[in-house]
Amino acid sequence: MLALIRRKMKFQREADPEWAEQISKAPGCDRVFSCIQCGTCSGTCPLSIYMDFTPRRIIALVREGFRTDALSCQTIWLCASCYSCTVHCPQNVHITDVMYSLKREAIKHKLYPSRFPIPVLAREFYEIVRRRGRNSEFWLVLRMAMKSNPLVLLTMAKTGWGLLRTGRMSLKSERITRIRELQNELADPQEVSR
Amino acid sequence: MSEKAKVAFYWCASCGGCEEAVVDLAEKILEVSAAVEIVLWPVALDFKRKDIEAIPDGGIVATFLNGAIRSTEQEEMAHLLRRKSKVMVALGSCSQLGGIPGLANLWDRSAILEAVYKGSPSTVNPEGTTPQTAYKDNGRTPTLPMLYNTVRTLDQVVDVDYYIPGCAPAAKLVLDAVETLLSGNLPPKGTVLAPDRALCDECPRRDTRPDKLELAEFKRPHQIIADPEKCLLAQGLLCLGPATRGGCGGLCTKGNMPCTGCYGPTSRVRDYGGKALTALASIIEAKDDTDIEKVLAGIPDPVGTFYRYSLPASLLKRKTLEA
Amino acid sequence: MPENYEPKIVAFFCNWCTYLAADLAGTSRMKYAANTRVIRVMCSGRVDPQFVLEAFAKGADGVLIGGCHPGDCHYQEGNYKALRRYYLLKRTLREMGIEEERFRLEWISAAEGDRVRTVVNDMVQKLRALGPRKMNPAIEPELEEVAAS
Amino acid sequence: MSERNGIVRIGVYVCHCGTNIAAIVDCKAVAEYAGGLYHVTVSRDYKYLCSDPGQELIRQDIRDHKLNRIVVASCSPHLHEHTFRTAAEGAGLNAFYVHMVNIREHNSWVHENREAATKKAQDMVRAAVRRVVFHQSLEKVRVPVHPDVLVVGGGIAGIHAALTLANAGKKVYLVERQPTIGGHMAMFDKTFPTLDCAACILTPKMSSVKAHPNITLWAHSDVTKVEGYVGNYKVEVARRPRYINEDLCSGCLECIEACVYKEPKFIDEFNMGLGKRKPIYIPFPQAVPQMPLIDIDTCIQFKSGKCKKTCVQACGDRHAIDFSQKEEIRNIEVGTIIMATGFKAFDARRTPYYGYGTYPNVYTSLEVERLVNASGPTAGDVVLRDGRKPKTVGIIHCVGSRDEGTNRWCSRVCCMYSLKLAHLLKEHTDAEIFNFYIDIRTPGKGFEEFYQRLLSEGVHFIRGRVAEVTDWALDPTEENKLVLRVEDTLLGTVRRIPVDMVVLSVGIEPHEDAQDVRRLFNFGCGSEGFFLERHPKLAPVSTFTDGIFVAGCCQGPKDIPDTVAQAGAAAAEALALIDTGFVEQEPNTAYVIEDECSGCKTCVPMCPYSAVYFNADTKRAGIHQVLCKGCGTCVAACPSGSIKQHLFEDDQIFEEIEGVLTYA
Amino acid sequence: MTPEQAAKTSKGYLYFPGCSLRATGVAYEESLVELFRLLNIPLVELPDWNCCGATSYMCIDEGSAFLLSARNLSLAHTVNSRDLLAPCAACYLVLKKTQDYAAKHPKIRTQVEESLARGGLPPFDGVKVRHPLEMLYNDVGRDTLKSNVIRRWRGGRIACYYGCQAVRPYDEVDTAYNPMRMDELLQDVGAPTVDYALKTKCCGGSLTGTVHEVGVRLNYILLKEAARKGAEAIVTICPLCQFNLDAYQAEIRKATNEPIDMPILYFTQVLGYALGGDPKKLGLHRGISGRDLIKRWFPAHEEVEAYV
Repeated sequence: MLALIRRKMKFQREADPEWAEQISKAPGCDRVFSCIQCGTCSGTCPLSIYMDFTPRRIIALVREGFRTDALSCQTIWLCASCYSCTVHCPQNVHITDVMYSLKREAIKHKLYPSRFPIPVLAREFYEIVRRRGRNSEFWLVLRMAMKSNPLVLLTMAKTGWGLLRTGRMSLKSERITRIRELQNELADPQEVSR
Repeated sequence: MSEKAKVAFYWCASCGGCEEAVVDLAEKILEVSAAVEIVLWPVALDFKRKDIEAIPDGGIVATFLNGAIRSTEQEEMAHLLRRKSKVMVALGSCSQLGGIPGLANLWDRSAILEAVYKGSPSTVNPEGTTPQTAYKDNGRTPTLPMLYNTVRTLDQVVDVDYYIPGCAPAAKLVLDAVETLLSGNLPPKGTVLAPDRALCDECPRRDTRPDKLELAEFKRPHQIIADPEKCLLAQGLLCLGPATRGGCGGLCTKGNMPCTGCYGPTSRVRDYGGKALTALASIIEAKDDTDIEKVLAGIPDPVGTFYRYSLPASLLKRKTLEA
Repeated sequence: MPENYEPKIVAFFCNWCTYLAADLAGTSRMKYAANTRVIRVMCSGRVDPQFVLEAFAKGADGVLIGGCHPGDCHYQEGNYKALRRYYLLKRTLREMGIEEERFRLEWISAAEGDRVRTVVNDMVQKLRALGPRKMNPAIEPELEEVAAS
Repeated sequence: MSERNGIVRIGVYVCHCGTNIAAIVDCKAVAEYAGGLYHVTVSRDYKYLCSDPGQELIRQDIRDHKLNRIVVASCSPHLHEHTFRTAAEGAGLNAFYVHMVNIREHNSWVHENREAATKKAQDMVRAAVRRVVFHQSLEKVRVPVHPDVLVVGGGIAGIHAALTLANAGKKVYLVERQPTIGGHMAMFDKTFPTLDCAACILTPKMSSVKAHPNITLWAHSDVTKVEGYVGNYKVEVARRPRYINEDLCSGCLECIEACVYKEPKFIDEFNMGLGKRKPIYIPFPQAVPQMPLIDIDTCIQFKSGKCKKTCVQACGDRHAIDFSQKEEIRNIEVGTIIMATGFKAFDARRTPYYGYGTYPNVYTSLEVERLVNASGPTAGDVVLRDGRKPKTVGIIHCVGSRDEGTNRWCSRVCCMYSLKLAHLLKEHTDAEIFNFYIDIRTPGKGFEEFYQRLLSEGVHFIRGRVAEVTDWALDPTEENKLVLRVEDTLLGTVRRIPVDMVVLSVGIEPHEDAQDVRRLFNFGCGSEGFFLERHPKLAPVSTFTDGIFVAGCCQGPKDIPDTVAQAGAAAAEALALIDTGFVEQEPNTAYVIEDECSGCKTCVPMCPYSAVYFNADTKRAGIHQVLCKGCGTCVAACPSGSIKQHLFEDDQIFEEIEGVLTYA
Repeated sequence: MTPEQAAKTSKGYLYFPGCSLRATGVAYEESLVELFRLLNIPLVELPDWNCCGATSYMCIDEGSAFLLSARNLSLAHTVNSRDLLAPCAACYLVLKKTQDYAAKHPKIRTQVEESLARGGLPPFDGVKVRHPLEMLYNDVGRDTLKSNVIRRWRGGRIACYYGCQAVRPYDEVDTAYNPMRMDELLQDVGAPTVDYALKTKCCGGSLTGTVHEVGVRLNYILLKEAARKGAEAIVTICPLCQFNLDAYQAEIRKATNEPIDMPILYFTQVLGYALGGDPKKLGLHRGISGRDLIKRWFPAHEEVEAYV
């Protein structure tokens, strides 16, 4: 029976107010504490209906410092950063930016749901651009698929064909000329100084 | 002779104009010299410092000292004469307020020597010689007084009893002063021996100033030919009469030139420039920032305008420089 | 500059707008730097340039004048008079070697308690960056070497 | 210096204000420091100086130690200067030997570092000690108060204030911008929470305004100029032409019947454009004054000059209709003014995502008030713009409130009137009604009970701010509907709710011209544009301009009971002034030292009140003491320092400057 | 064209293609270049531009995200002070956001500038980031476009789809709530546009590639509502929007068996064609869905006739 019944209770010991403070310091996140929980963000979000926590609840979790829930949820990865919440929010909470800072945290601490393709995509993208200075949609999708779930390639084949036929899929991946400088710029200062 | 009251005239940093004021007494000078014994008057008579030192302290009834203090020698003489005199009178703008030489307080000694002995286009000085306070020349060491960084008024150096304002003071003021002093019934210490009302009170043009005068722009004397009757300020000229102590009878305004403020402030004012400034700024018409700035552009040199005669006596006394 | 340099600001606040704004900042418990010393005048138009000069002469690091917004003066136009004097005085001070940042005129209405906070903090921060006032040189310059023949 | 004013004996008093000051400022240290200052005879710190024992302490010291100057370091002079001056007077010391140092609002409440705060307090006290040395004994100036009162705005606030004053026997001028008094309340159907009909309680008051012998009612008029000061205001009122002679018109309204337009044809402002009117019209049946007016933009006579003028014929030998009527200027003198200019309903077009102006079936609450009103354009029959009767209605709260994008404040009344409208709409249409709220705020007598009543009536309450109103349909159930997308924050899921009618509960905001108006009257305004009260708690209806009071929504959003209460309070404040008969003015006037003045006239243009004049005989400037308001601009302008100002003498201020700067 | 408009356009523009316009969005680049040729406005590609970082970089580390786009701004700064055109909504937003945040947070600015310095690049302010829609609307102007139209519109009704990042959060391209500029431009060339409530709803961006079903569902709704409002085609201003709406229609048909087959065009294609551009040069052959309709609306060998 216990398999069906789950015990739900938030203990204050799980809360981490410092973390909430820290998030609110990230660029664009300064107003999380002004949220009045009106739900406009969720209402206007095209993806809230697929999220495990609505954006409003994410803000609530952040404010109360429930770090693990906020970082391990799918919500932040479903955010397509369309900024609808940000422009509609009556309290000027830049929800999109909050989502971004949560994504960064989740990646940093490897807290994102396993085999969830979006973070994988992000990191592959990061890698490709880091190496070539430009992105190649073809290789990106390929690598992402390989790392998350190769089966999707099958469903994608059709689309791929359509693109190929109309000359919209370029297999060659471009690279910028001053890539060395770029990598040097991207490297974090400490490393450089060393 | 000896029972005659001893009087001294001396000059420090000044142009000598004040001496002229004394000479301007014309035949009256004779009355004066009849009444007093002049013990020192460099511009006219040959006395030496030692003659003064010979006089017992307080032996001089009154010293009329013109010019500001900006060198060691001037400071020594000021102290010496103070010691010897019952009454010390600061004669003229320079000794009262610092005067034109006081504008040197916008720079310091080195900057001034640089400009005068090297910078100025008319100077030919290939060796770049500048005055030395002392110079060794086979055994002898002739010395020169040292120029100070800052020009001071007389009362910033020694205790002053009375002031006669003006650049130069009107002869009448000097005469009145001498007579008052000789008469014996002395006004309270620190009195400026001139009327305590602003110049407008004596200016024939006053009544032509509109009751509610507001200016759209300032003009400078070379820009217009001023109406000889009308209030100069009303014509847009920077006339400082409203802020300046009267006593000259409006010499400049009679000559169709605006007052530049040589008689300094009235007794109620601590900083002549501040008041001269407010007298003009308050009656500007413009309302928004850019317009105001535009009007004020008509005053190209505020310090030179408002502190022409009184920089050392002003609250700030001089321009601050990098420490 | 001394480690714990605290600029001292003499502030002339008009009775009807800026002084009240400062009161409001108080009642709303806004926190700001303790460097101002407020002198209440009925109107910014009462601020005689001599007051500002005196403040600087006596060693103030900055002078702040607070008045009602243009058009809002309790006495209709006093703040415009203040504005006109301000610009001329500012230029005069500059020529006397006193930096622009040290002399400031701000319009702060009775409702803008928060503005008092931001203005004061901003000015204090700017003055800290600027450091203490420049000094007057000693009257007697240090004597140079006696030149040799 | 001090010799000039005899032997100076100063008492310094530092107030703890409980912990308000003492928590940050070391009051003891300040008092001890002050004790060491020149001229200071007594120096104490005390818990509450404004308390009776506190004041008595000062009085006692004045007697025992022959103190002739008092420095009180406590709160803002705006709060307690009067208190301590009176205390000093109680001990026979002239009130103006007292000076206050603000170490609460300007110090303990805004600083955190105890050391810095204490230092600041010491500096300020030192400055005050040096200042009071130069204080002198002064007499307060008394000016008489004109008994007549001007009330600006004829809404419920203005009406109530006017009647209260008139009943007290005072002559009142009531000036209203609209052609009728009644304001917003006249547009309402019922009033919450009692649901008694607005007209039934308002219109009697309106007609008694008209009937009252002490009230001069000027509707369709504007205040165009205000001069003078408390007790003696000179006001100019412009009466816009109605083209009806009010002395001749009997209010029979036959002219309207007779108008060449047989049917009403033009936008009816009073009914929010939901109804129509003729060029000659009366805003609504119970309008006061009960008299038509002509709208020159639509009247043929005015447009072409070629009209049969059937209205004139109908008026017959009354000849009340006068096409040549011009604006009239009236000048009045009053002693006090009550501002009751009301509010502006938020313009729903500023929230485009709710589709007002795009979708015809989106209404504002004010429109719905007219729609459900028995005397409204549809006689109380709720039909949509497309002729349907709504089966489902969505009421969106907080439109133009609690929103950084529009207005930040809570408009206070929307929750309650939304409940009211929900009830009325249900009553009229039996539709299914959804309320969308962020928070339900029902703080008022009988309010929460009303909320309960609505809940029991089966009205839906969904906690969530609607994100958008659109007409796009996912499936047939949503076709031809307005769909509200909203998170039901209590369920934690997003919902799509199709409705026939959307009601936007628009908030309360200041009139567009609020700033111009208060400039005209010369008093303060909050940053959001509501008129600023002197003190949020202790002087809620006074302004910073003596003799001008505020009532109703022009001061901030409030409901009818609060408005009426405030109007009564404003009236009482005015009465208090009138019955005292005079006001005592701060003797901070400027004065000319005649024989120091050179007559340069710099001061003359400084004065906005023409108090400063040039005496052509003596050739000296002079200042009318009654006209002078004590701004001191002329003092700062006088180039020869010949103008001085009581309480703000140059010497006093110089001492203050040196005081705060010279470290001791 | 007003004098100031003329002055602006004659200078020409810097052009930041972004990665998509070199792949799935190639038709966007083609049509943009062609359109500018027809208007003879110089268009210079930003030399050695790099990826803007899109949404992904911001998920990993904001420092490098800002740096990445800052590099492009910095490059643009070195070229000259001409405005920088970013047709891709994502690029446009990221570039603007970088400027905005650098202005708002000095910390970010200094950090980025230091990094740039390591690559020998100057600071990156002073460059104005523009989107073609807003640039055509403001700098070229409706009248100029109208006067250059030489082909009559022979297509059906159109739904203008603005997507998200071009109009949000920086509402410079158009207002965030109800943008109309694309509608106005298309109406100017004779294309009737429908009132489309979803014109700024999100297409799901990369979701079609990651959480496929969700992404496709979003696009299904967009297509369906457009059809419901009587539109026969959707016109976009963003390569990703165009791709998402275009690429999955077959799949949607299969899943919903609704007869959806709609041309998804770039506004630059429609404008370009109206101004006499060659369909091939405008990349009109690259559409996946609604190909027949495209052929009918934009006949290749249609002899150019005066538009009356």
